[in-house]
Amino acid sequence: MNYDLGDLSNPAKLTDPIDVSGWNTGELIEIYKKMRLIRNVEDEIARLINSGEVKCPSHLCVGQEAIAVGVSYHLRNTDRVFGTHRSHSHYLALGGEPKSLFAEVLGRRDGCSKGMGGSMHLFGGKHGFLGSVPIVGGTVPIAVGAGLAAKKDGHGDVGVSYFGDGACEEGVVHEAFNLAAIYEIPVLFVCENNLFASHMDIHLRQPSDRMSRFAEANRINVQTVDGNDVLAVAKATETLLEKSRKGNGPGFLEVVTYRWKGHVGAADDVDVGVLRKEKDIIAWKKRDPIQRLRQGLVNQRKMDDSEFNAMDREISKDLMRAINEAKKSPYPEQNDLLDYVYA
Amino acid sequence: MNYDLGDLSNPAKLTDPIDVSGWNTGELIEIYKKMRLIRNVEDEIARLINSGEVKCPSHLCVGQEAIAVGVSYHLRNTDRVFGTHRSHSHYLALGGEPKSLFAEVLGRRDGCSKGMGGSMHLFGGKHGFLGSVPIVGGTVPIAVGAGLAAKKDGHGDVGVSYFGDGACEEGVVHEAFNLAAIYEIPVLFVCENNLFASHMDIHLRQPSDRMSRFAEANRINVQTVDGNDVLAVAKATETLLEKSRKGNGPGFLEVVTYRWKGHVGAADDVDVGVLRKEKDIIAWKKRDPIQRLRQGLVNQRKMDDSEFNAMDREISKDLMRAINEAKKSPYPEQNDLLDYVYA
Amino acid sequence: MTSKTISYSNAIQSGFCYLLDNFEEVFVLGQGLWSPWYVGQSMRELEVTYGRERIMDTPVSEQGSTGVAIGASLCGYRPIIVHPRIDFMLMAMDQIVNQAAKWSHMLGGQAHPSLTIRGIVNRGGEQGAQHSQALQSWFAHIPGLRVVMPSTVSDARDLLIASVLSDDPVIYIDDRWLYDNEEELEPVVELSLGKIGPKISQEGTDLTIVGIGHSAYQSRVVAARLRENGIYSEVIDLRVLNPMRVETIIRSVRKTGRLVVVDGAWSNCGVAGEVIASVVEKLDVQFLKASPVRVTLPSAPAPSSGALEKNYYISESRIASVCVKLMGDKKVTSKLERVV
Amino acid sequence: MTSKTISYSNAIQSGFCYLLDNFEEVFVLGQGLWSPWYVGQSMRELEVTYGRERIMDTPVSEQGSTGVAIGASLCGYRPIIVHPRIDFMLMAMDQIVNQAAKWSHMLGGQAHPSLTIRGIVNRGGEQGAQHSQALQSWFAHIPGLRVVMPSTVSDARDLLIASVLSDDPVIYIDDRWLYDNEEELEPVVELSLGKIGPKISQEGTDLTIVGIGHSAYQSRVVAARLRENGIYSEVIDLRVLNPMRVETIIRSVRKTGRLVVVDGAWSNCGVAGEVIASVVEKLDVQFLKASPVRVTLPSAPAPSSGALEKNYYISESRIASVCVKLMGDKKVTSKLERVV
Ligand SMILES: Cc1ncc(C[n+]2csc(CCOP(=O)(O)OP(=O)(O)O)c2C)c(N)n1
Ligand SMILES: Cc1ncc(C[n+]2csc(CCOP(=O)(O)OP(=O)(O)O)c2C)c(N)n1
Ligand SMILES: [Mg+2]
Ligand SMILES: [Mg+2]
Repeated sequence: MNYDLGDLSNPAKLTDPIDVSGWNTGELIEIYKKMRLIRNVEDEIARLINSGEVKCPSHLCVGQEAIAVGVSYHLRNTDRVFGTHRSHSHYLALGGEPKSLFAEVLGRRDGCSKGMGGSMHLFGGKHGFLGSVPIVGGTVPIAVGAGLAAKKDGHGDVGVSYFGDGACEEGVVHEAFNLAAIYEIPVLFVCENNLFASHMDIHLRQPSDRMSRFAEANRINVQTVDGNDVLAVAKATETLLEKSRKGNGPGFLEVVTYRWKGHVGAADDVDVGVLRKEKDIIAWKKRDPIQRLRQGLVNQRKMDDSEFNAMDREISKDLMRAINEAKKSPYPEQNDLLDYVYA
Repeated sequence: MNYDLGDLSNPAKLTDPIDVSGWNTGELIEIYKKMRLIRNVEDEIARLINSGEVKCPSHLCVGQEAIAVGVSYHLRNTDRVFGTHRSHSHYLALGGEPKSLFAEVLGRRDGCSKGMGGSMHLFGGKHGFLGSVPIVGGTVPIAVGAGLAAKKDGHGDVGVSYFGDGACEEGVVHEAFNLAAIYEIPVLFVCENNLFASHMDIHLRQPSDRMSRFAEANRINVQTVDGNDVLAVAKATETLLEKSRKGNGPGFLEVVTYRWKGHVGAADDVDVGVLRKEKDIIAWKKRDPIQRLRQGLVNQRKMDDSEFNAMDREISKDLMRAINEAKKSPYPEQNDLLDYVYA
Repeated sequence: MTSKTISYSNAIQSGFCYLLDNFEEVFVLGQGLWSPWYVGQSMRELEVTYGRERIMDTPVSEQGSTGVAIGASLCGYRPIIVHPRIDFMLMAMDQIVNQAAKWSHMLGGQAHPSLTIRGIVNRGGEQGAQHSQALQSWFAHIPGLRVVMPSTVSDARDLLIASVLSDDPVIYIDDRWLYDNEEELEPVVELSLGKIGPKISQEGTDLTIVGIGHSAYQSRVVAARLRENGIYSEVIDLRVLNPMRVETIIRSVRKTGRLVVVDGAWSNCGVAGEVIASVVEKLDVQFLKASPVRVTLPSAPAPSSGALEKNYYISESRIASVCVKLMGDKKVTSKLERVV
Repeated sequence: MTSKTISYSNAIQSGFCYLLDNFEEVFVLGQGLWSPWYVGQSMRELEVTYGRERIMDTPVSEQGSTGVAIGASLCGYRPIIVHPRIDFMLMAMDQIVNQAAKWSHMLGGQAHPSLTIRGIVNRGGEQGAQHSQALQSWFAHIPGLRVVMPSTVSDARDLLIASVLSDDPVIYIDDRWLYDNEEELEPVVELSLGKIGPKISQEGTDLTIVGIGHSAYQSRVVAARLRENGIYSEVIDLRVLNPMRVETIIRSVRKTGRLVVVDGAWSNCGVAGEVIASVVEKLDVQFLKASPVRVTLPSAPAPSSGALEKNYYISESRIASVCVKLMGDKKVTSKLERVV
């Protein structure tokens, strides 16, 4: 059992405010707002789960918002992004509409997948989000194929594959690494290492907690960073994408984080997870990616708390509107069932 | 494209006679005889293919004999060994009877698999050879499971999994590495890296020619040696097995070699393989594992050429007898088809 | 639960306990075994009672862990590998179909993968297309696999025990929609799987309804309703899908002349069609009073939205109306009654 | 080969050339493409003509490479992934069944995996259990996949083209036992796969023989022999297994009253049973002069030894004798002829 991640997986470390020097305040505020939006959407969905309105299995990403936001900062809508069972953040960070997400998890026809998918199957084609599915590891080779298409197109676009530490236990993911390497495919592997796969701690599943070792074995460029530091994520993404966009093959970004909620649903699920302890959740909340960026901005006097609070309220208000609209969306029609089977 | 194996994959290197110092002559002669036996069996099967008597697809291991012989030197019949599509050597090195192998490739009822398997599906339970199959990578997790059984039994036995460089491209093999590591299973992974998977050179398939990098990623003990030096193979095996037999988990032996024959059948298949050149075959024949051991013994004056020649003739004679007996074996009976489906 | 009854999921649990108590060579592996989640209430705290060496939670590696179970089974063990959803077994098909199903045959009867593969049908609740499949027909297609689907509480326990004690690879499929059903349970009698076949759950004379797993349960419910309306159906619980035995069904249809097969899975190349084909192949067509009918899923992946889900899955009223319609086809009935 | 005829394998090759010549978005990947081995004479030197960027040989990674093809297909390409044996596709089932088949549906018709998966049936020659399978029934079971099996030389080419031009995931299955068959070929006409169904290869009145891929070819051979003996069979080449259309077959059986289905695959939950079930479900039973019969493989994995192989696979004489027996059942015939 190797704790190869060191401080990155130690919640007592890396809790300081983010160093925002060198960044433009406007950009930072946009980044903050994206993370805040994602957090609030997840909180609303949690409420809708608790009220029984959302019935589909929903895997919330509370605590992990910095990753999708940091990565998406350097993406464009001609890139081809693929998600997982836990993809609300991936979808929203690219610009996916909250209303369409709410409608989708509510099983409505105006949902981003027309109500055919629910939380685990999201589509946002016009933002470059080409699909998420809950089969662990399932989208990883697909993202490589999308990267291959981008390479054939020759416009410098990339495939992006989000997946978790658990997915690294699926053989197909290793096949995908090798294929990306040997064909020099422009694809960014983003491994959201939250140290758990459902109830199982990483140390019960793998001999090391560091996922990048698999990329290294495949001679893929690696960056391993604090997944709760949105600027570090953005920077590492930029470094890796620079090479990929020039056609120099894949990059691998390992972002270490922790989910605040249970594996699925709205509860905390303390002790459902083997080794998931309340004290860890509390500790990890001190490494809150949103609060750390906000504090960084406040410390630098770029914004003060009241301005932030006003911004947060604005976001909340927009979301309430989105939810209300989503609830007015009709359910899918019966013929949808057969109409979507074939093109 | 990385040539990480260095001299190990360069046929101009490592052609010297084997250094036999420190070894008992009797043992060395047994080792020699095993390799010679395997070579001769393969040559006979090649003849039977050419004459049309053997019809099943047969993957010959000519040139790779040192690996199975070196590995088996430290195995016992309570270990649990699993092979591949290219397993004649694995079977014979453990003590499998040539007659049963001949009968099997001839499709006869006295075959080691009762004529139900042919060359690609061999069984030699009493020698610890629990099965070989041609699905690439298929036996690797199975060997891990056999190792798990050995661990549960608690007698210090191990599972052994032979597989090729091509198998490292199958995801399930990576799953097996992780499972062996996390459960600390006594299993020896023997990667026969002959630099080709059917027609494809390793450099067209993977970003590095060194397979041990995958074991290292899984924190498995590694030995990488010249697969045409039977004593080096035996020694590396011993080192790895020592740890496994004590319950310290898996070991990974990468043995670099080259096959003299084509992927399947009796021909050389020069240029069928992408990058398979006649000059490489000629060069690799200078690294003949049998000749190198023999020369080592001759140089040390442990045996002279005429003694070796006499020994070789004896082996040939025995094999002719085995073939003749095998040819007298009946074919399977029609009811065998249904009788073996269920226990 | 009254003092004497036990639920389907608890019956599975008691099957596990029986096996683990009485057979040292039994161990279990799969995802979710150290957590109450995946496997409902059917394996509660087994790891506490039997230890983590015998109840092994695994990494997310369906193919690899299935292979591990096969390997151990070749060395004298009787592992049970649990796949909490059949959908995930698609990752493990090589090990199940190319390996487990074939080793005995292709090695001349000298190797016996005596593992049990428990695949759970877990659907509904807006889980969507990749988390709702019932692939029994696939496994039934493969010689070398035995395939069982218990529909009753006692079969849930007893077929599990018979599966694990079989020397062949067995696919044991249970359905979470059955977990809360209750029944009284007799003491365990170890059965030989090779001797188990379809079972007549209820005798009748008007029509034969064959069900499989959950749909066998539904068929029983429907039969009770039909009986109240004067239609006496014979319900047959298929139980073992491979090797499939149809003599009981043929005898029944010879008597009733009408056949409805219900399977909560897709139609094309499915078990329901298989039952119909097997019956009409072997039964003189003159015994048929009407064309056999199957009740299966629409030819579409499972939708997520509850608005579509509720019509996607087979309801008991749909089965009932099919049966009534079949009975009502008086023209055919009267004409063929002369023949019989 | 005369100047005008072309072989089945060359017809496949010409299909590839047509696609690669006319559609930039077509590319091919799979194992063995840079070698003449795996794929017989059906893809000779394509990489020389079209370059290694469009004809990509792959590592031994069936699941991964299938996923790569899916991904590219979602981005405007029409990849063809070649699996030189269907047996190897067991490694890729998640990508085929959970992904390719379901993305359109579960994302509300917004994503279309427009890839073609070519799986080759390659058996005989003592290749044994893991190198001989024909799993068409599995794919036919899965909504969202289109499944085609060409039996004629022209279909070998035209269905390949139609498959690749379809916006849906298509499983295209060819059989090496057909590769040397020859035929004259018309110029290419691009067909819409959704409009293609079973084809009457030969008209007849006495019985209906349905075949699939190689067994459709065998059925034609048998029909010719039967005709010489005064039995006029109608041969139907199923061609498209999913979505399966049976109207043509039903019409035929209504006429002939007798049905034989031949499929070189296992029986349980297989295509042959499906055809029978579909027919009897929809056809008034009074039209049947005899019980339908299927001709399939024994319920066993493929043996290796030639001594067993020769009885394992379906021979034309076995089909013929089944047909003759069916015709000879005069008792049933005469009785039911009154009904019709
Ligand atoms: C093939 C497959 N196996 C198992 C599961 C059940 N499952 C859903 S999510 C999950 C854990 C995934 O962990 P990870 O990849 O680390 O993602 P995280 O949930 O931590 O974001 C598992 C095992 C699944 N959905 N698919
Ligand atoms: C799953 C699977 N895919 C493809 C094949 C075809 N095949 C047979 S052997 C082989 C190459 C294997 O290469 P390697 O593992 O290096 O073994 P070697 O032949 O070099 O001994 C391939 C691709 C197969 N048998 N099984
Ligand atoms: Mg995780
Ligand atoms: Mg090799």
